[in-house]
Amino acid sequence: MIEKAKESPGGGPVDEVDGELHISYRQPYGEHYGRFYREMCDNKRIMGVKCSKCGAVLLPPRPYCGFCYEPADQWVELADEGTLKTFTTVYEPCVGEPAVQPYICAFIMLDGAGVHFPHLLGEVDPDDVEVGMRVKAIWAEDRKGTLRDIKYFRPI
Amino acid sequence: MARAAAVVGTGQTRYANRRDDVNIPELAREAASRAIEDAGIDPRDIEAVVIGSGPEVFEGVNRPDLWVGSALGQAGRPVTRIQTGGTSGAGATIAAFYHVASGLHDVVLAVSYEKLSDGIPSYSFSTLSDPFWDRGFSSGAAPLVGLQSCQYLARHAPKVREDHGAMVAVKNRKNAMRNPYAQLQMEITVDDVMNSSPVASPIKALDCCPLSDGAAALVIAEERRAKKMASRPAWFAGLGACSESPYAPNIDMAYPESCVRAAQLAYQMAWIYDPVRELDVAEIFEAFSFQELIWTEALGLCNPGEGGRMVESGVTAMEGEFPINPSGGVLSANPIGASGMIRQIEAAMQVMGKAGAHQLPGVRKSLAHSWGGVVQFSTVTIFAGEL
Amino acid sequence: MEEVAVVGWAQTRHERSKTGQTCQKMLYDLVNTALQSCSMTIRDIDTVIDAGSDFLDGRGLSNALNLDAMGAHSKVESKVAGDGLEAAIYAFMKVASGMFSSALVVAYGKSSESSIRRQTRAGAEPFYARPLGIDAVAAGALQENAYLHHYGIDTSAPARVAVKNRAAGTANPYAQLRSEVTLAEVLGSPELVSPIRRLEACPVTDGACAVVLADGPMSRSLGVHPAWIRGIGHSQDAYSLGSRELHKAVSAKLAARRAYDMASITDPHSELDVIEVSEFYAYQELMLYEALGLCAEGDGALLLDAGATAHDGQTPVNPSGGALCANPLVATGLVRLAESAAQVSNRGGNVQIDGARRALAHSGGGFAMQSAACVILER
Amino acid sequence: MENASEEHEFLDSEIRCSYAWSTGEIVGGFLEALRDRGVILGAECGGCGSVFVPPQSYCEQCGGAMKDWREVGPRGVVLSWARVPEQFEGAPLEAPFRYVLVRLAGADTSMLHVTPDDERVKTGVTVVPEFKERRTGAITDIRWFVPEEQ
Repeated sequence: MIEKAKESPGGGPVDEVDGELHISYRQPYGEHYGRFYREMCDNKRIMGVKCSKCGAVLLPPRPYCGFCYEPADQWVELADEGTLKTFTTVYEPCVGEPAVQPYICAFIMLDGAGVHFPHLLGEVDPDDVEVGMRVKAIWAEDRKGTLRDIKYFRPI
Repeated sequence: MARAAAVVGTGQTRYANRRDDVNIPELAREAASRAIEDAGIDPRDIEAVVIGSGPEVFEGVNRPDLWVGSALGQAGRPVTRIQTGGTSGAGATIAAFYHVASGLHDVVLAVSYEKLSDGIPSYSFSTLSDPFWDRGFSSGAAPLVGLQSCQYLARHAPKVREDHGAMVAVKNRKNAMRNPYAQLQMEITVDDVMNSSPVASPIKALDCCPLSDGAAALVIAEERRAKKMASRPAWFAGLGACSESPYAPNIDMAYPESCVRAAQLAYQMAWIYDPVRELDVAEIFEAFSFQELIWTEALGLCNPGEGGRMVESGVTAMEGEFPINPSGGVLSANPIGASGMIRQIEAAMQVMGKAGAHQLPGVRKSLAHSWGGVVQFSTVTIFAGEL
Repeated sequence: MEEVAVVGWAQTRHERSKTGQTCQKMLYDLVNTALQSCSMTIRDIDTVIDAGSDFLDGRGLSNALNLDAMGAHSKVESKVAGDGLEAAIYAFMKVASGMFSSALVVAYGKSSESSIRRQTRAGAEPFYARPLGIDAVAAGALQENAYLHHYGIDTSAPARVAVKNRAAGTANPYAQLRSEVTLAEVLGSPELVSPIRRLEACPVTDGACAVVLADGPMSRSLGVHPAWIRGIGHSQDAYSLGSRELHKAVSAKLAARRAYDMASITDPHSELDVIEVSEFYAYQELMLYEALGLCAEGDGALLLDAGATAHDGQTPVNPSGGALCANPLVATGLVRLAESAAQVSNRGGNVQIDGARRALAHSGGGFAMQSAACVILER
Repeated sequence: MENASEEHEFLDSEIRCSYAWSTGEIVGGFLEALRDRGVILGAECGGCGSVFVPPQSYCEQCGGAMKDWREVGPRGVVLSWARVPEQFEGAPLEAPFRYVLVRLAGADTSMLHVTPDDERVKTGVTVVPEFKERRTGAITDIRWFVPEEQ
């Protein structure tokens, strides 16, 4: 290591350089996300796709089966209620956090689906949440075509 | 068939919440220089370099390999970068192995690093999720692993309990006291963990890994050179890697297929039938304490639901029959893109007899594991002291 | 070392913007086409190596969301964060090791979704380069001036590369730009960063490429002409523009030399039948002629003007039209490999070079060709 | 679909993050000298003896470590240049301006910087730096290089 550059009074070392990175994106929904969110927004319906071969019902919907790579070309409507499979009560602030802390994130197996649906739980005390409980979607009045068109799921 | 290859030298940096004394390439260079020195070779003996580091958004530099590669004293050499999130470091080692196993190169350097403090990790994590799907829901590593841990506990209750996670934290933090590189070295109790502040249930503050700046590197050589360079090289005996669904809600996180499959592939290659008997030690990527239990099961080191018993009975303690994470694991330092390689280095050092104060006696075979992404990437590496 | 061949491939039709199509759909269709091209199914694939860029993807961990679209679910998969040709080199190593019989290589880039110049600016290190706003075009312009000045080459020489490649691109059904341009049009096109003019720069492109590799026994069993991989080379030059010999494509020269050594090629100009290079800017093709050993240093423009690299020349370069006709970033180098494989297996269609038996594919990366990879294929 | 809206064609998202990059001793020392003393420092490689300006702690060619500071310049020769005709976000100057690679007196490498859009800025011309009044410890503490008045 070499000798430090001569310091002058008042300066202090330049031990970091600050900066910001900003890149914007504009990405297409494509057919599947497009239809999924239109159904959420317009009809309060949660739609999955079904694999033509193994029969798995997939969320998010995509044009192929994530498991067996065959086309998934059949749309199926799923119930807006299901079984709570796992949850976590989050106390730390997160970027893009969905609610004030603590909030409850959950994976829900909607009736008729083959994979979990990620969302929030509401109207329930964290201490009363149990894996296996039945939950139902509470839809937002003002829907824009995002996952937030469902405010949260609450216990039935 | 593939040429034999072995780890002949390893290097790690000091891990710290912020390494403000070095910039990103210097951090990687620090580890690389130590690995080259440990291998006792001239830097010009290196024929190719593989770099592993996590998402570009962590440090805010696109194609960082082009910058970092320049610091390694390898001008003109091939440099390849692997980026698979938490498995980046382990993935870089595996790629370096194929450089040698293919016959294309004889001596290869693998370097991994992360300088998380240069950026804002919580923000960076949020960008891992699909903006069309769950970005903004469960953003962050702790909530993701909270969901994973809850799923696991719910499946195996009452055999596995919340305090089993705490026992892992106690064990690994204690092990770290013997590891000079560890960032967190602390003697804590199960009560300390259980009473620490909640983060994302069932995860509490002391169940979490720290955020780290750090780098790791290793040198891999083909058989003839390896035997010259090291008195006891760590031979690659088994390798497994597997990827699965892009979406966490599509994965059985309590028993992930990618981990099960990666382990099967590695055991097959290493001719291992009964891993817990045939292996002597494992270094597992437990970013959060409950994960050590989950991975122990998915790696086939015990039956599903037996993870709690493994730690409670002391089997996985430093003095136990099957020590896990004698280095202190990821709970003691987590420079993400390097952590998978650090597990490999620790496992290799055990086989080479170079683990210092946390060396276990008579290690013949060791296992290193890593996971990445939203639990859809897994790697397993098995080292052996003899070919 | 096991024998390894390129046996199947597919590329998308490259476009300015694949509006309305997600990466997932694009990749699913692409991989299926690549598999069909060699009569394989996804179950025949032992390992998947993909290439991607986080910043291009707009996601913290690029490719992760496309794993199942690429057929990587439950497979041994890894990602190379560089050009797809580097991913192909990694895939080659895996098959050459004898541990995998087949490998699928996938690379994609949808540049339309964000600002490419911001992307490349993010590749500048944060202390000395980024505060100055340098990007790939500006770095290229500095290199072009260094090159032209060092050898006393006329600034219209790169424009003649653009004329050649754009003419070639008219025959390539996958190319984004399929119209000829005249020398006057190129010279009259606006300056991006001078001396680089708009028509001397690659376009902004959405597209992808997939390639299937297989070992000897499998390659021979598929009923296709395998394109055997005979040489591999890969190199990275210093990062700082100011500590490089900027007038030379040093990394390409080293990469090519390694590939030639492995393929036992001593006179590339006579031994290679066709070359596909990743010339992001027209001047780079001239520098690459020299680095690849087709002519002496500084003689790139002479080689071009002699017609040696034209479609009917001794060593045609970029019969596909090259990156100047389509630049699906990340996939650009892998497209070169697919085009080369098509040439040596006589599946080049409209752009086929008669009797091509041996080809070289090149990829470049970083500012001013800091890194390079070369792969040599043989019938 | 009935009532299907025509929206949901594109999703706008972004990656936006701030950074505090550690400089390390050599980069930090260089920037500090720019800020505090208005001088440009190079570093001499202990391996090959090359003087790097601006310096890193490592030699990009031979891999050696730097062993000594060297004050270089302020005059330098332009090795290459490129003219930027149009403004862009994050540009260091109002366009048009020029990028230059300048080899400062006493240096073995050249330094990337900017100059005004001056016809005289060509390969081979001698330039000198102009420093900003208020300096913050950044490469842009040098406002630009300008052709040396004869």
